[in-house]
Formats: sequence, structure tokens, C-alpha cells
Amino acid sequence: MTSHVELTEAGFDPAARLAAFTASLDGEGAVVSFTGHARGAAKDGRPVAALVLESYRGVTLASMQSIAADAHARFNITRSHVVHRCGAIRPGEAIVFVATASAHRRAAFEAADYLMDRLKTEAVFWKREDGPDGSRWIEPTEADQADLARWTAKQD
Amino acid sequence: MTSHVELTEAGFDPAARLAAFTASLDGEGAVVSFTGHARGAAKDGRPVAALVLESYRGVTLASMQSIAADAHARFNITRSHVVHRCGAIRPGEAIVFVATASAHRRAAFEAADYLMDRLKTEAVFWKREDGPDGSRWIEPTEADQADLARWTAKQD
Amino acid sequence: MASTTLRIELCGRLAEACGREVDLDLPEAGLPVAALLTALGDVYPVLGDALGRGRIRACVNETIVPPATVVRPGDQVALFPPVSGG
Amino acid sequence: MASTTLRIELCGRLAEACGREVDLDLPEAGLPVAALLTALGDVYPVLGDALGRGRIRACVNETIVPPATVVRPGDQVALFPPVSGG
Repeated sequence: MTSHVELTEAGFDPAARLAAFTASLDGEGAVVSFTGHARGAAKDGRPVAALVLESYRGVTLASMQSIAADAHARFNITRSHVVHRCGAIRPGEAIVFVATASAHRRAAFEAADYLMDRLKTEAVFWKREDGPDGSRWIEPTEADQADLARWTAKQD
Repeated sequence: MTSHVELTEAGFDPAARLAAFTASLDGEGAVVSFTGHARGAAKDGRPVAALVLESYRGVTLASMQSIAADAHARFNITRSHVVHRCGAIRPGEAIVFVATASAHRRAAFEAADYLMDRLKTEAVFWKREDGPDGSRWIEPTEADQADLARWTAKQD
Repeated sequence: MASTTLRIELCGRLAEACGREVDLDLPEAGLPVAALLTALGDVYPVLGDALGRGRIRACVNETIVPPATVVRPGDQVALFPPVSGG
Repeated sequence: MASTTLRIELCGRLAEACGREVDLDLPEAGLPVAALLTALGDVYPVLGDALGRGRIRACVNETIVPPATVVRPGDQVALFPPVSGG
């Protein structure tokens, strides 16, 4: 099992991450990736100049590592790569990238899906949309909570 | 809606495909990719020197296009990219790459998952493992059929 | 009764027994796919087993067709065993 | 009764009302997290509303702790509103 978990203030390139992840494969047949990009508009349509992600000391990275460890314990994946930005992120830029690899595709899909649901709701970040008409803090949506609940409902 | 569907005998680079797909985004917040890689061993452990995918004239590409169109009809995705190799594929090389983009992540995850389940069982390819001890044709597994059945069971 | 020769492409594992292409005499009026599979099994007994399993689909002029479809002289015909991509 | 000053970090939207750090007098024996939140709301009424909603977690020395945990002088304390990554 190989797990790379990274918190970075610098921008990163999802395709470069996928290239490195793919180069690290050791015979796996399936790779799933997810990239979350900052959007230029809030849910209500207001323009967003930057998404600002606040983190807290070692706790944020530790929360990401714990989530990644849980994914490896729960799904039959052989390697994972998780990178999450903090600081100010402009529209279009990548916020989070997750990649998973497994022998067969179901485990890779489920693990990536699970990682994202837990990162959205349990990773230690506080998220704020800054726009011309002020700032607004964003908490997990009901859809995020419902997505998370899928994993406690069905213990595979 | 933008859909790119491609059948190619040449090798391709999944990361380069993700880079191009990401560059084409128009404000979407979520991108999911899947890459299937040829494995160096069959299910029973026998070594595989090459995976050979046979296609049939225009029918193979048309079957892929139909599957992609169904994914767009069924899920709230804004763009997709599907590339599938045919011919001889060596272990480690990419066989198939799927990328989907949507405003929120659930649609992108589900559409990529759906695309792969249908490509595995309904795209017009015949797949053969060539090894030192001969060739063997591969048909969809029971797991593949069960994966496909998920989408007819739950009509979201 | 006049007949012509129909060339049939065999895809995937169907090509293992006697190559990628086989010829079959076809009546001018054509034959439904189901009857064509039976006739092919009669002429090429080595194919009979694979053809008889009921999992072979015919593709006529680049369209997969139901068993009742009539194949006529000049059609471009291929036989598909179960497919598998990815 | 002897007391020391505890510096508390306020994360996310908690920092909006009175900045990222606030000070609170803490008894030498310490205070459970729940009591610390109440005391903080008394000293900084503008925080009371946010603190009272029951959704604030305390992080002591880089570990998120339950409300019964006693915070002692010298601890590194931060208050977390609901988190959201991605």
C-alpha cells in the first residue's frame, strides 16, 4: 500500500499528478482520479473572485491522512494520491486532486468517491468565497452530508 | 454538451488526455477520470504478453458514441472524453480512458462509472490475452454484468 | 434455384476454427439470420458448436440486427460473439 | 484564585467578529471545554451566538477533543466551526 497525502499553498497541475501516479503503478488495471476546480460563481450566481481555504497547523494534514488510511482499510486499493490546496484559489484552478489504483475498477471508483465525500465534510478546512460583494463562509451542503451517509449506511 | 469519442490503434497518454480535457473546461467544478491499463497477468496468474482488442469497422466507434450519448442523456454532465485502443496492447499501457465533467461531483462520478460499465460489456470489441502458452478470449465477467445491472435496477 | 455466394466475416473467437472469412451459398431471396446460422453450421461443422449457443449476433451492413432479419445477396455480414471492451 | 491568560485561536467564520485570537482568564485548575465556551461567550458577547449553537469543536494541542476535556494553562487551544474541504 502506498499513500501520498499533501497539503499545499501552491497551485498544482492535476494532469502532472496523474502522470506521476500512473508512472508509479505496479501492474494495477484501474486508475480513477477526481479533480475539484474552483468555480467562478457561488451557488446563488454571485461572482467569486477567489475561494479561500483556511487550514489549522498539523491538524489539517492529519485529518487528510486519517481519511486516506480509512480508504485503504475499507477498499481493495493498492495506492492513492491526495493533494489539497489551502490559501486563495482563483476560479478554474484545482482545489483538490485524488487518485486511486486497484486491480479491478470497482474498488478504485468507490475509494475515490469515498475520499471525496469525507474530504468535503471531515477534512479540517474552512472555506470562504470572496467576491466583489463580500465574503461568505461555505459549510458542507445537505447533498454533501447525504453523500457521506451512503458510506455509513452500507458497510460493504 | 461536448463529447469526444475516439478509437485508436496508437498508444495514448492518459495524463495528456486529462490535461486537454481540463483545459477545455468552462467553469465546471468536478472532473472524474478513469484509465484502464493492460495487466501483465491473467486472472489465473498466467503471464500475458499482450492484450489484443479486435474491433469491427464503423460499428465499434458507433457503439462507443451511443454509450457516450446515453451517459449525457442520463447524467447532468457537461462534457466527456472517451478514448479506446484497439490492436495489441502491452502490459501497463492504457486501454481505455474516460473523463467526465460536471458542476458538482456526483454526476461526474456516476457518469464515468456508468461509461466504464457499459464499455466493458456493450462496446463492440473482442478481447484476447496472448501469452507464452497461447491465446485466450475474454468475455465480460459476472462482476462486469453485475456492475452493469446496477444501472438498470436504479433508474435515478 | 439461383444462389449467390455470401462472404461472412467471423469476429473474435469465431475466427479461430476456420479463419476470419467463410463463404456460404445464399438463395436469391435471402435467408433470415437464424436460418443463416443453421446453414453455416451445416457447411462448417466445426463452427456449429459456437453458433448454436444462441449468443451470436449478426451485423448486417454495419448494424446489429435481430434473428428474424433477412440477409440478402450483397449484404455485408459479420457474426459477433459476446463483446467485451475496456 | 490564581488565573492565567489563555490565548484562543478562532478558526473560519469564528474569526469574523473579533479577530483570529482572543484572550481568556483561565483558573490554574483549568476548565472543561463546555465551560470554556460559556466563559468565552460571557467575555465576548459578540461570539456568544456562534459558540452557543453547539457545533463548535475545541482543538487542544492539535487534537480535537470532546466537550468534557479540561483545558489547562499552557494548552494550545483553537475553536473549530464546522469544517468543509474540497
